[in-house]
Amino acid sequence: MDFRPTDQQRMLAAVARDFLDKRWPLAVAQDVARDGRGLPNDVWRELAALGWAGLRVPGDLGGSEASLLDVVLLAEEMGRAAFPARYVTSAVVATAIIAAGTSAQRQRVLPAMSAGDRFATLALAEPDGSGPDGIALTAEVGRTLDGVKRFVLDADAADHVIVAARGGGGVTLVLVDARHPGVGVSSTTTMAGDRLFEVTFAGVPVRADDVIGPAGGGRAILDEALAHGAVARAAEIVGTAQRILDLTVEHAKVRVQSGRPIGAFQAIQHACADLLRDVETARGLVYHAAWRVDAGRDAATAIAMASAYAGTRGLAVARRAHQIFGAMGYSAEHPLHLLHKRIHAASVESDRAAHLDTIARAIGLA
Amino acid sequence: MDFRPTDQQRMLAAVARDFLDKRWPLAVAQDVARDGRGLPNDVWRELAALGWAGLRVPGDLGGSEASLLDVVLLAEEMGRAAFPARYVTSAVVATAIIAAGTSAQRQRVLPAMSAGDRFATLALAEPDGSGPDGIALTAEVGRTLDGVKRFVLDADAADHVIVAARGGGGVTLVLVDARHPGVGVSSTTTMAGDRLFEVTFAGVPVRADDVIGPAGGGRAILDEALAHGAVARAAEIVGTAQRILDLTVEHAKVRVQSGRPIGAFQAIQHACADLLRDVETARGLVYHAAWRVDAGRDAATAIAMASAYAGTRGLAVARRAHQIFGAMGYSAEHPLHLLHKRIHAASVESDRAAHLDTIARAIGLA
Amino acid sequence: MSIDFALGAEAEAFAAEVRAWLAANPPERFPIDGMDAGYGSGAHSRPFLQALAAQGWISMTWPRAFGGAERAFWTKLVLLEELALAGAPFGPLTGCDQAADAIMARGSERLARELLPRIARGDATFWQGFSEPGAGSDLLGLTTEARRDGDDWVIRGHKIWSSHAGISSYGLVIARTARGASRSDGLSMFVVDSTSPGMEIRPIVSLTGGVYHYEVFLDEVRVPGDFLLGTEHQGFRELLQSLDTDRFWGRFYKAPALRRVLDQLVRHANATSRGGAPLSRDAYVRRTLAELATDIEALRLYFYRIGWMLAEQVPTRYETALGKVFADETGQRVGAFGLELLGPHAALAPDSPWAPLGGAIQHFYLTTMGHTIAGGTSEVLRTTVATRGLELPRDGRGVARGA
Amino acid sequence: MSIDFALGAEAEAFAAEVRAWLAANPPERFPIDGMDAGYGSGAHSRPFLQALAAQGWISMTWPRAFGGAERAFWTKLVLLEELALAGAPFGPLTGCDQAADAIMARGSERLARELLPRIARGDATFWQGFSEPGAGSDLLGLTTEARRDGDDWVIRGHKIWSSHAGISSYGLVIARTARGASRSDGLSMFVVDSTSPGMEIRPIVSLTGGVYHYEVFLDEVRVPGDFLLGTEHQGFRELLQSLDTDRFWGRFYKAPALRRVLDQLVRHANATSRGGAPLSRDAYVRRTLAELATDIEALRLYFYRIGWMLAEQVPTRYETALGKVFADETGQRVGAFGLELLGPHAALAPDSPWAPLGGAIQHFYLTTMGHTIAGGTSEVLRTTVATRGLELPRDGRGVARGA
Repeated sequence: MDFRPTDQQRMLAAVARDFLDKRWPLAVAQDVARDGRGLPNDVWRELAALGWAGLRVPGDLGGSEASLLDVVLLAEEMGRAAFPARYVTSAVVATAIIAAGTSAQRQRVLPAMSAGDRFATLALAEPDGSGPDGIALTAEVGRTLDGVKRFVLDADAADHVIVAARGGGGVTLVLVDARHPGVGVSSTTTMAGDRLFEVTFAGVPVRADDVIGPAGGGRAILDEALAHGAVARAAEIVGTAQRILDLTVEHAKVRVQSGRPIGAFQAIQHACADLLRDVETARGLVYHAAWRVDAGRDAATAIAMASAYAGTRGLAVARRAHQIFGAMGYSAEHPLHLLHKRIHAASVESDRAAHLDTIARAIGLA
Repeated sequence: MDFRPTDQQRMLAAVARDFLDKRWPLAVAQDVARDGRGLPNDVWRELAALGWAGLRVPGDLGGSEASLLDVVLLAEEMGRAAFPARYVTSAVVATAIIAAGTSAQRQRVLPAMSAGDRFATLALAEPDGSGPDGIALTAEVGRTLDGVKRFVLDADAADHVIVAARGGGGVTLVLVDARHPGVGVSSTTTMAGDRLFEVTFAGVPVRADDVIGPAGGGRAILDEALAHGAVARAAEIVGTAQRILDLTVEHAKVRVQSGRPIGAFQAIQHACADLLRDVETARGLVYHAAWRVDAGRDAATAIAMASAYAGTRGLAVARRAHQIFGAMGYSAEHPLHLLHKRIHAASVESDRAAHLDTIARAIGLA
Repeated sequence: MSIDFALGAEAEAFAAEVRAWLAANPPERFPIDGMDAGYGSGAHSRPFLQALAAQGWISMTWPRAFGGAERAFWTKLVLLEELALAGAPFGPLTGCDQAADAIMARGSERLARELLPRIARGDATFWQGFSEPGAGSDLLGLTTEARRDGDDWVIRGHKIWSSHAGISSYGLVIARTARGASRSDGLSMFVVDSTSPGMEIRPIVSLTGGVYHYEVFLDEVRVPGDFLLGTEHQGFRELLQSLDTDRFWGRFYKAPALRRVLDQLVRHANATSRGGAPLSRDAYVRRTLAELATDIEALRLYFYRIGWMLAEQVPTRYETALGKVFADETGQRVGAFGLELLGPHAALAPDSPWAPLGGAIQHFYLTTMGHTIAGGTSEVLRTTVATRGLELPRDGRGVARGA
Repeated sequence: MSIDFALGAEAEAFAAEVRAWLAANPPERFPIDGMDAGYGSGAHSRPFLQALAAQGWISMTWPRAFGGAERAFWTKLVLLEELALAGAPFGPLTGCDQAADAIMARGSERLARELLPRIARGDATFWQGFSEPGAGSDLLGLTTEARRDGDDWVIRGHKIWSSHAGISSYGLVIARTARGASRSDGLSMFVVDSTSPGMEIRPIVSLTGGVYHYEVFLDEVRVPGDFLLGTEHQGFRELLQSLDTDRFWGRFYKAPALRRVLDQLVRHANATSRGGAPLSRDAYVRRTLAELATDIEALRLYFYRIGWMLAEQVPTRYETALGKVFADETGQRVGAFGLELLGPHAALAPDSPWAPLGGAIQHFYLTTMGHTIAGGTSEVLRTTVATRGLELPRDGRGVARGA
């Protein structure tokens, strides 16, 4: 039993804090979310230069083969900085899927992704929002991909789109060149400033070379990648909630009303104590889930718990912080609303109902 | 729109408060609950002499044909005094069922019930706890009643047992003489001191004269009687919660810690404010449900709401009061636990899941 | 005299009249000139207000002496309820009511003569200049000052969180006019024309991306002497006197407005499948919506009771404070569950074409964050309930607050 | 050094050893001599304690100098976890640990010589004489006094809410021995033999109908001089120093104990039909139990972290306060949902033969009412978290509390 990160992990987190404080202060995060321009290329490249884009890439392909716990510590810092969702989508989820591909696929994509020259996104959700259990778009080797996906992150800037389709009697994962002329994108707006797109596929050929894993046998690859992504997103929530807590406590110490700092009032003190509880207990579940993955233990329940709990508690933290900040937190200028919306976006991405059912089965409910 | 009770209703409540303060102070309620001896006969007779046993009995049968709102105002006072459940079972539910019977049945039973010479109980629940939707004991006219019911209140002292059975292609209500040799009772213990029994029926004849309403057509009668009982029980909860609130506020004013009354601390003040909210809003739903019944309006949703809400909020009041009272509320000597358990008993009696489904249908959920 | 939840024949007939008018004049056809704060009041629409005025509905409860029709108290309540249920953009209405009530109760002859007819026509709307950057829940910490200059008053100060100030005609501005024995002495209320020289009204972009509140800088703003509203130096006391009534009207429509949101969620649950079955068949969804519907009904009945107290002039001590906390916290739960019910679509912005129910839930959810703060934080109001409703001892140190 | 949730081979082997022993010695076969407060500690059973002692498990982590085996910190944790999961009657154990720790840290040579071997054998058990009728959360308001008389101390006072005082061997009694500069000076801790002349120990019947707490009247109770535990006049400070450790052990087993209750509820849901379908298929039931299981897991991991801090001697400032609040409020939610799940059977008394799960849920539910009060109310502890964990300013007026 040990709760100390390694020196290397501490270094990773410290570098991340430093980098993000400089390159991604909350004011920048707010600007970017407001104007909808998305993550600048230079920031992505700098981040890759720090080794983060390749954190989960095998060593022989330009990555550092880091543990999921390393990712979690980094993702906490990203959450703290209200950093966009692309990191998890590309460097955790897409990377995990591609790493399950053939040697040629890995060679073709992962070194460039590690270097920050390219990034990949995931086309999973159907227009009605269905996830892995409701995949409708079909893909058969030798035929073409024709149809629509929604909720595809940063599709306009991505180099690769991993398409989760129905085919081969199961789920078929297709690695699509995002710049293929048969791929069209149209954006929509989101609360948290994430850039989500509808992607249409028209006559995009599905070659055997483009299929990751066995045709019809992609579900296990997809599920594992999504599970790792869920842990990383939960870690982001923890980091964001911690940032809210820090800002709230600072506010409670300096904001004076009726002659004393509001942090001296019992109602505020007790609310702040609950925020701390929520942040610390959520962090425990997230670290535990990552540790189980890294240790090769069965992690499905732990991941479901971490994801469901971080989402619920993270939102509770954000909502209660609004009450403590009062009117100023209602203003777009104040960072609270962005932090709140980022927690919301991360929690929405995970399917809470599915997680709770995983847990229900794990505790023995028939 | 008017929120003032009539002068007569105010009088009823005032007399009830006065009578119960004298004849049923909390110390007596605690004693009776502790030793399990149940409601003394003389108290029941005195209560009948005040006209309460016959409140819902037609005027020509010795009653006063009072409104359900009258019953609610009385039941609130009974709840405040932690008075046993028999009043609602006999004077509201059983009375309503028998009033739906033949003239001969009404004549035979209701005048004596109004006078307090007899009282009736209801054998509805099956051994597994099933209510109206899961009735298993069968009763056919001309045959005998053989089987078991549970959760029958005060069965050892009752004069009549109304048995809800399956028969005639539906629900058949049978008015059974509780002293018939084929009727056996055995008691169990309850948290709140209610005297619940298992009642066995062996060869008890079911004569046409004993069936209330059409054989197989008792469900509507039963449902309406139970609905009125649910309103009265919800009113009891409101009264009990109000008593808890009163005791809690009194305590918060006099208990001094760290140099000031605990009621001056924000945490206690805010908790007490929530208790007041819960009591007052629950009362509104209960009065509204009773008013709809009395006004002949469709009342099913209002009753479901009143019952579900009073139960939930009543329990919340009791639990939070424990926190404010601290250790002393943990002692059997303090009345809080009995008030808490009485709310619990009243809320358990109503089927919250069924109420919520009634509401779900009413708001248009498919 | 007996407990009776029926509104009565007159009010019910009036409700039918309002519904018929709304059917003939669909609210969505009116132009919107200010955002909806999600209070359920609908957005700010001057044309809609004028259409209501044309029906005579703004002044219908006023005394005849002031040009009103002396209709029963309950008609106003019915009007608000129907407007909220229809999602009508009646935002400015309660501000007009408040201003009109204050002018009729304690305004100068000139204020009554000049403003009441304009209010009745839907031509004059109002904002409140109460809060200041250093004076939130502790309103008495305000520093805006007004001094006499001849017959006029000259005001200097800085107000914040004034709803719709940029699109309304007049502000009700409270300012210090004297140093009194206590902080609550020496404050006075003024009606200030929004177009006065020296006024600068800056929009505050809210967390929804829209503008609802404004910051108002008053730099030597001149106000005619008879635009003092009420008694000189007694402005705070008079404000407190009308507080319960104002707070009642400020939240009365929350129950019908929430019922409208709930109905949207029910429609969504009926129409949406998850895992092959409609959401409406999920026991968790059914129970949660049923519980929320029950809370909304409890809220509706509670506000009816307060309404009855006001109509009967039974003094309210804590009831509107309790009602506001209950209303706003219930609204937050409705909004939060609404987002949960939208699933992946909850991440979309209100203006996303993919957003179910026109993005109404996202917008509503975000605005609920402000409801438990504006017009008295839930912390301040719970203390009010405890000390005034339950007579618990005052802390003597002020109360904790969000702000 | 790296984050690692594994207990390690030694601890895991020991866990298996304890499980095997429990299987061979089923807890339900041991006589019970005191009620279970529902803390998850099981009831008070001296024979069970002695059986644990016979395994060497009471003193296993003690230094060899005191007769211990110097086994790793984690073995004690594993022991408690397994006992709690098994529902074993290990009530007196943590009291013994606490007393032994205090005696080893600051007891006299005589206390160590006379008491430690008896503790290790399971022969000596302990109660706490801290609270008084006028001193609940504000412990410093205590009025019990001890004065020197020759080599002895003589104690006079009135203690209350002392768990198991009537069936334990010794009390740890705090009393005023001097008037100091501050209220926290001049208090001293004594080990008091329960059979001393002048002691009157009266049971308090609790809301469950059982007896867990006692009221203790000390009328000129004589205590040998070397039964002073720690430094004269420094008893309160020393108590505070061990507070975090004591609080940790006082709640560490809550997570496994709650997990045991949850498992019972799962079994009940699987075996019980409502409306023709098993309760376990109801989406509301499934979600609620899944959420509670998650909370319990979060709790377990949080206490592991505190355990690690204690083992590594990382200072704990607020963690045990936070953990206790979380533990006890989670327990209340488990209990409340448990009752809801029982439906009509929830009204039955724990001893009713019709009660599902042997009445365990009813009993547990009732006892949870006391958990957020005993050993520091949740109000006091939240203030501790805020002021010590987040360094929010102290109110300076004491804190609100249940008591």
